[in-house]
Amino acid sequence: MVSGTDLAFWTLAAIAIVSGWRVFRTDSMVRSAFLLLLSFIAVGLIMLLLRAPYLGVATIFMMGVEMMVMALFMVMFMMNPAGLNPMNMVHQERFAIVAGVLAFAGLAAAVWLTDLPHHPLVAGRPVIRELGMELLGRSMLIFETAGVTLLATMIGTVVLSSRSGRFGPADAGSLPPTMTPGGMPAGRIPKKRSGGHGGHGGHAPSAASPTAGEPAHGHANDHPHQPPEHHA
Amino acid sequence: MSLQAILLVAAALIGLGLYGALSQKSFVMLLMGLELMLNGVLLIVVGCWSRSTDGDPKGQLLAIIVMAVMAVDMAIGFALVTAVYRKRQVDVIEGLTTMKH
Amino acid sequence: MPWLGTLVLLGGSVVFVAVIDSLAFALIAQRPPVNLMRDALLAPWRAVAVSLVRQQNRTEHPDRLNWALAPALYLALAGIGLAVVPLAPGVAVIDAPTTVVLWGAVETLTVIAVFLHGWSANAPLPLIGAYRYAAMGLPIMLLSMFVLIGTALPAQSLSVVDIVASQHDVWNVLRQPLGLFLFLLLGLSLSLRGPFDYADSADLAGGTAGEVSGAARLTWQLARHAMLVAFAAMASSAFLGGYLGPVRAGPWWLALKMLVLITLLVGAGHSLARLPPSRMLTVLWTVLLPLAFLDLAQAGVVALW
Amino acid sequence: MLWMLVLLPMLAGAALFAAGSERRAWLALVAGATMAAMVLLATFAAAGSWHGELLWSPMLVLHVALTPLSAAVALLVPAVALPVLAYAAFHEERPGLRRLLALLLLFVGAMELLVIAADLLTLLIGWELVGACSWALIAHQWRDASRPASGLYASVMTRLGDLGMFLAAMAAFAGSGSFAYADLAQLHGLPLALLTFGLLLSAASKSGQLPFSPWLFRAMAGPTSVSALLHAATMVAAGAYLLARLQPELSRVAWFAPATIAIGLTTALAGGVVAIVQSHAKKLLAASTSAHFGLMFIAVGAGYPAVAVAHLVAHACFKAPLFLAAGIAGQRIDGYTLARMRLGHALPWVATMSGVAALALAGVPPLGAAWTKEAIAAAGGQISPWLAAAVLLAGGLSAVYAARFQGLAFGFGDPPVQAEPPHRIERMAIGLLALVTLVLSLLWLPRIRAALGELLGVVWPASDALALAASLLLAALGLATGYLLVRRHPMLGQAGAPAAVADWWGLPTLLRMSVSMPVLLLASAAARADDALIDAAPRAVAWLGRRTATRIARDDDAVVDRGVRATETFTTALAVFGRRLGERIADGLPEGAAALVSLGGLDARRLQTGLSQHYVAMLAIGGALLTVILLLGS
Amino acid sequence: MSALRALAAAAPVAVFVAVGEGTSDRVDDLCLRAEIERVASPRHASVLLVAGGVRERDVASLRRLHDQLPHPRATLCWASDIPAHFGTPRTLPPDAAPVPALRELYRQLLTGEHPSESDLLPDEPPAPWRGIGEYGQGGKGMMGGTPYGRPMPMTDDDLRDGLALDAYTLRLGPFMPTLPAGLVLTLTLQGDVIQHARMESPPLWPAPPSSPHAAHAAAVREVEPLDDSSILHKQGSSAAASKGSKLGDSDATGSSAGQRGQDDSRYTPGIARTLAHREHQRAAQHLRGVARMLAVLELAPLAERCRRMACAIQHGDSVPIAPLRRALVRSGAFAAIPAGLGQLDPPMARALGGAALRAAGHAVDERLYDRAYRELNFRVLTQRDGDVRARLHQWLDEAEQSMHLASRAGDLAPAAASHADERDVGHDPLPADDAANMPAPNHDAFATLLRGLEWNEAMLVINSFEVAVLRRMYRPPKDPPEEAGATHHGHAM
Repeated sequence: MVSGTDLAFWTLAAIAIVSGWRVFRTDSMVRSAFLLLLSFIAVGLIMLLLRAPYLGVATIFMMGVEMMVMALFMVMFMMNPAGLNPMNMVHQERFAIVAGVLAFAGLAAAVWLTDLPHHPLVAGRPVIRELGMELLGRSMLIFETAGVTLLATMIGTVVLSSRSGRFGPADAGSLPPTMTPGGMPAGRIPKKRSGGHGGHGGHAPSAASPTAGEPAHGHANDHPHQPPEHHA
Repeated sequence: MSLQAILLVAAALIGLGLYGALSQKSFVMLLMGLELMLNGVLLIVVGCWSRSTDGDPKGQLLAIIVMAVMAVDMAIGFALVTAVYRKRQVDVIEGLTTMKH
Repeated sequence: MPWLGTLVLLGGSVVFVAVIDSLAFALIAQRPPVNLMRDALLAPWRAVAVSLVRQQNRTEHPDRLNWALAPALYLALAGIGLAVVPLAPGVAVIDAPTTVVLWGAVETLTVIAVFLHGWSANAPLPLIGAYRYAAMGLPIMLLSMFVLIGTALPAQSLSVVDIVASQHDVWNVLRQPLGLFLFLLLGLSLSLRGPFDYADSADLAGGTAGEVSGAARLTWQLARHAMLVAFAAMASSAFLGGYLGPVRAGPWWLALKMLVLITLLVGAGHSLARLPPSRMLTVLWTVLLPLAFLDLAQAGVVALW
Repeated sequence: MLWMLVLLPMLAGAALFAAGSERRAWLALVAGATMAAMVLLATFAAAGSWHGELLWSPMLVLHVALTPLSAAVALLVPAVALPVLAYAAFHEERPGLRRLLALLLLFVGAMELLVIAADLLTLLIGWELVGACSWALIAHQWRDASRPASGLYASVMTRLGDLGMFLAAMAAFAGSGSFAYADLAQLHGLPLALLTFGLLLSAASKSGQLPFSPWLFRAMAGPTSVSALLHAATMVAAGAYLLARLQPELSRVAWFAPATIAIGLTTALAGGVVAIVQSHAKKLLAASTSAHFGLMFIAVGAGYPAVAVAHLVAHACFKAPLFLAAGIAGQRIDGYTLARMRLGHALPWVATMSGVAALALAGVPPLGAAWTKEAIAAAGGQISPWLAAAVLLAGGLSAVYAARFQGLAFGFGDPPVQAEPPHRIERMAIGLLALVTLVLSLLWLPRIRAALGELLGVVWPASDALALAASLLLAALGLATGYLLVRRHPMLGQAGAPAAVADWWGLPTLLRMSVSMPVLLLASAAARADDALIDAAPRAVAWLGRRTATRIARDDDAVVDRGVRATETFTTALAVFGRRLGERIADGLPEGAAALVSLGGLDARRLQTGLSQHYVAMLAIGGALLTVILLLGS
Repeated sequence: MSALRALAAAAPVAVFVAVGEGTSDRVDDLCLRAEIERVASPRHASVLLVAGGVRERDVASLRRLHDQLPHPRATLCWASDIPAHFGTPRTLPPDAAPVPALRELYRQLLTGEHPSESDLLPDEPPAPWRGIGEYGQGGKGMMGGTPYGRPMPMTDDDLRDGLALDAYTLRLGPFMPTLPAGLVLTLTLQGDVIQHARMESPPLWPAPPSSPHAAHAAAVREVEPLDDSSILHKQGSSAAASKGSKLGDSDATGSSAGQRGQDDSRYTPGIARTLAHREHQRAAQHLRGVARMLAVLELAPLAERCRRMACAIQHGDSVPIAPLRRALVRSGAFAAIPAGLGQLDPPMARALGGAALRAAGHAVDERLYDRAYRELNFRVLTQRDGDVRARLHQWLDEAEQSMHLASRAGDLAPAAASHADERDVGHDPLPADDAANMPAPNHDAFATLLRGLEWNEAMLVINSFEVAVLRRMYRPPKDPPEEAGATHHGHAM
């Protein structure tokens, strides 16, 4: 007899999987971000069904913030964030499908073959109190280490993404990608970047590939000129 | 809602995540793929915790650790995307072709 | 029973918010007091009528699904926020053991709802409103969560029902005075009011709601008011003892406290200036968050003592 | 503690040999002190009747104990050894003196072990040690080739006897399960017989009885002090002492007494005659020793071991100085031919001492030796009067050769022979021994005899006047004939029939002819047979191998040459083939491999597209492969 | 008419005002009325009020603005001739009272008597969306430019962080309520940070030129009949206290005529350019500036109160400024404005002149050379650091000083209305585009001021200048701006 929770579980599972699939199929990046959030919310609710109230809501809570930041990053970096300008953002499609299916089949087989234990959590157990005692009791070290790791990550992200690096600005000599290899940087004349080139002065927008910005003999601070004979 | 069903759903999520990670061109979508896989892992952890260890708090701790991993993974992923973007102004995987000796 | 009670509370409060909103605007603007009260009382219904009459416009290539989802999500979140609040000892629509975290989730998803509302219109000014609110929403949400954790300490539980129950002899506002002030800032931000209204601000010509008209705009305004009601309920439960009261505890005490808080917030909303975003972010991260830590520490000490 | 009696001299000998300096006084002092200590120790042992045992293994336990008889002999050995060792330190030549004295001390220790042994195994150990010491001491001047030969001859003859001892020990163990003398009483029947036969055989060989007596003559090749100590006083006495010690047990065998008496009597008489005609001083004394031990055998056979021990003591006391004197004399005329000695004038002190000893040898009362001879006669009389008469006859014979020795060695020769007097210590040694011989004359006093008898726990045989008178008569008669011989036939025994008799009635040649010759012939025949038969096979094989080798060599040349030629043609063909195809292959392989590798390299490089999605794909594939492997592996 | 529509009809009319030449002040006063409600975005409006003459180059924007109103919508052209092919809006002569017309139009709109106006422009993008790439993407150059009419963001280095993200060029139209009426800007934004700003066309004068020697009484008259007495209606009681007259709360049209008549004697605009009148005008002008700043600071009620005071002052009432200043301080407006925002360096201040100059610490004021003022021992008020906050303080101080001067000046008529002084009062008699012959500042003050600011801060800076100062910042483009219709399809606002 299909019980209420089973029904809820299967609907949430369907939501999670479909939204997970749609994440990679939609054009609009913001939509894909929030579809992933929907998938996470579905998983969170499943966790609630599994009697892990704190984890479920915490997942939704955390994933909400994370997907918000994800959406912002999407808009920042993606060429076509709203998907209005349909473009193909997929490569090695078939291989990926095969890999995904194989992974699923493998895991499913593993799940199917092993006889999994079945003694579900008894309802009345004070799960959150135990978690609290565990986090700040016996596994305090693990919890604190995770905290410190997150601190390290924060510092790492700031260092990684900040412009001023120890060896000069991070974007020294960076040029917009060229449409054709060796072609002119797309859309704009690369003006002398503020933190960019040292003493060599603005380089003429010769039809030079970003890596061969300077004439052959000139020193280039981070764009060594490939010798011509280097054939691919 | 047997553990087998839960794990199957999680397997599907992981498969989808892998498909996403492998097929998408842009770095951020790659991160999304990884995030979906970790979502599957999180479901596995909580599923197994709920269905087999009848409430051992260490299971929940592991789930929290997985969530921490997701956070760290995303943070470092975005930092790297920004760093790459600063350097190469490219956010598509094809843009980076220097990762070879 | 809790369903019905919560719905009635929500409906009544939303109307009260609308009335107080226009009344406060008129008073602060020192309008000639001619039929001020009548206008204020009728203003909400008239605005509803005007919105319903007006056609729902369309911009070019909007994200239609999210555009419709945003106000609905905002209203739903307000509903959930209110449902978490207990009307009487143990009587609450959602009585899960982790309703404080659920309230945190509501705050987070509110930020997403407002962003979606701004993003979906596919117009520059709403987009700027969405960006600014996303930047503001996260730190303020952090701020409120620290303060809420402070209230959870004496209750030794993450359930709002327990938090209210723990305030039987002393209200949390006495345990951590700073907590209520910091939490109220969240109220302004959640309901897009006054000094924290970075989404629908006037300098962006209506911000995220600038490109919305008709029923969508109505639900958006309704959701804003509902969220203020939910926040007031949560604030009064967390800090002012919810349904607890001197003579006999009951939902009326909760309603009274909510109305006071609503009045306070609407008044502040109309009479406090808004800092430019970068300056406000600095204030948030470097002043208010440390204050929140201090408040949490103080709550911890009190709880331990 | 009784073991100290054995260990003290041995340790002293070892210490002397290892660290002793060459100075004679020092060697004499050490040896003397050791002997004095042993005498003291022996007296205490006798007084306290000490005993000791050594657990060699759970089965084999060495027992030592002292009975009154063995105490007496145990006391006698160091007593006699003291002067002889002192004499040796000053008389023998310097090279090898430390070795000589060390071996003598070792010998005294071994002799003590033999004497105090209370079971056959310890006895056997002492017996063997003594034999070894005698072989080493006889061959002391090993640079002169004949000495080692004599030593070997002596040791082989005594070893034959020793086999009997082994037989006895095995019989005893087989019979009673242990070697102890006390247990021998449990033997009866065949083991007892074997035991008796073994003991009798070994005693006879050790004491120089017939037919083993010629080894004593070969033993005279050793230095004088060795001859004095070993081959007169102690070692040779071992046989008689053994029979005396075990006489109660052995006498249970019927044929033991007559056999012993027979051996003893024949040796006594034959030895006496040999001594009379012997011209070599030391060989004369050796023959006399055999004779007197024959008398002791008669006493044991007659059932009076105490009398045998008493005569043993007396004999040791007068025979040792005679040997010492002979030594001095021999050193003076640089040879032992009696006829050339006549040193009466040159060595007056030695002559007198030797005279006293000779008188004792002759058995002239009131010397103790006479009493012991009389006691033997009395003992023999217990068996049969004829035996007593034979004993007395033997005593007479000894008188004869005693006089002949004294007369020739220390008579007054016409041309006075000049010789420097012996060293003071040598004179003292001979004097001490002569003094002891004189002290022994106390035996004639009945009270002393009774006390001694009661001390030893024995009953002396009643001696009747008639026997006493007969012996006196015979002794006087002997002395006279001896004097006459000296006077008339001083060269007696150096040529003709007496020479042959002098050499134990030709017994050595007999033995040589009957035993050694056949053995040698047998050995050479066996050797020849061996060469002829056994070696034939390997020689044949060797021959065969040589033949085949030569044929192979011949064929080999043909085959090898052809083979070489064939390989030569083959290699040229191969080279040609190699040049054509091989080159191609030889070069082709490496170049091909190189080409493959470079191709692989190129492919590998192509694999590195720099595009991270390809890398992610490879990661996925790797992960899948890993899981597959894990699955297959499980 | 259904109950719903009846209820909707009773609501104040949601009006979006397209402010034309010289009508900004009167529109502000108009919107103080309770019957109408000025909305921030055309989407929230039912009626489009076109007040005053619309410049030729703004007509295209007006058309786009018109199409943005949701149905049922109507347009009312007040004191302006109907722009080219603008459909058949209802018109109103300049002297007719707009409010009753607006209510009537709105009622008819709801009852269906007046049909909802249809779109003026075809509802499809200027060029088909289909790109030439195989996936329908991309025009010629994928990046930048305006492929098929849509402004495609181009990557450019961000000012603050150097991250080359999309720089989005935005054209803010003449009718943006936040900006002074008529000001058209082209902003290049990264997020909400302004990378580059350019003033396409200068803001319109907020009021008709009233300088005595240039425009004669006719011109002034042309403004006078405006029924601004109704504006008094909205004035708060405190403002009225000073005047003593109890504003009736009867219907606007009836009583306004009476009231106006009442204070005619004291304030006879145009006939005697009395010092009091000119000071009142100056104070009102400053208060309207303060009101616009408060609107940006999200203090809408205080802004409305400020506008009401300005309207009262302009009509001769002497309203105390101090309570307003106290309210501002209590609301944290001064604290909210970051110090050093929009700071003018001395050369730029001198070039711009006006209150901005004085806020920068230079005591330069024409009134010093006016004998009358000297008699009233007039002192020039200055601030120190010349930023937005200083200018706000300057406005308040000068308004208070003007009220003080006006109250003490009695009917003393200024001997010589010096030419320069009027200029800074804002009623610049010169024709709209005479800025060209002013000593143009040596470099583009507007761009340097706004470069790198966030949107909110930029709005504060723009609104911290009087219209005259903004007009001096305007530097006509060297090559004629390509006004061709559909190219710069920037946002209609």
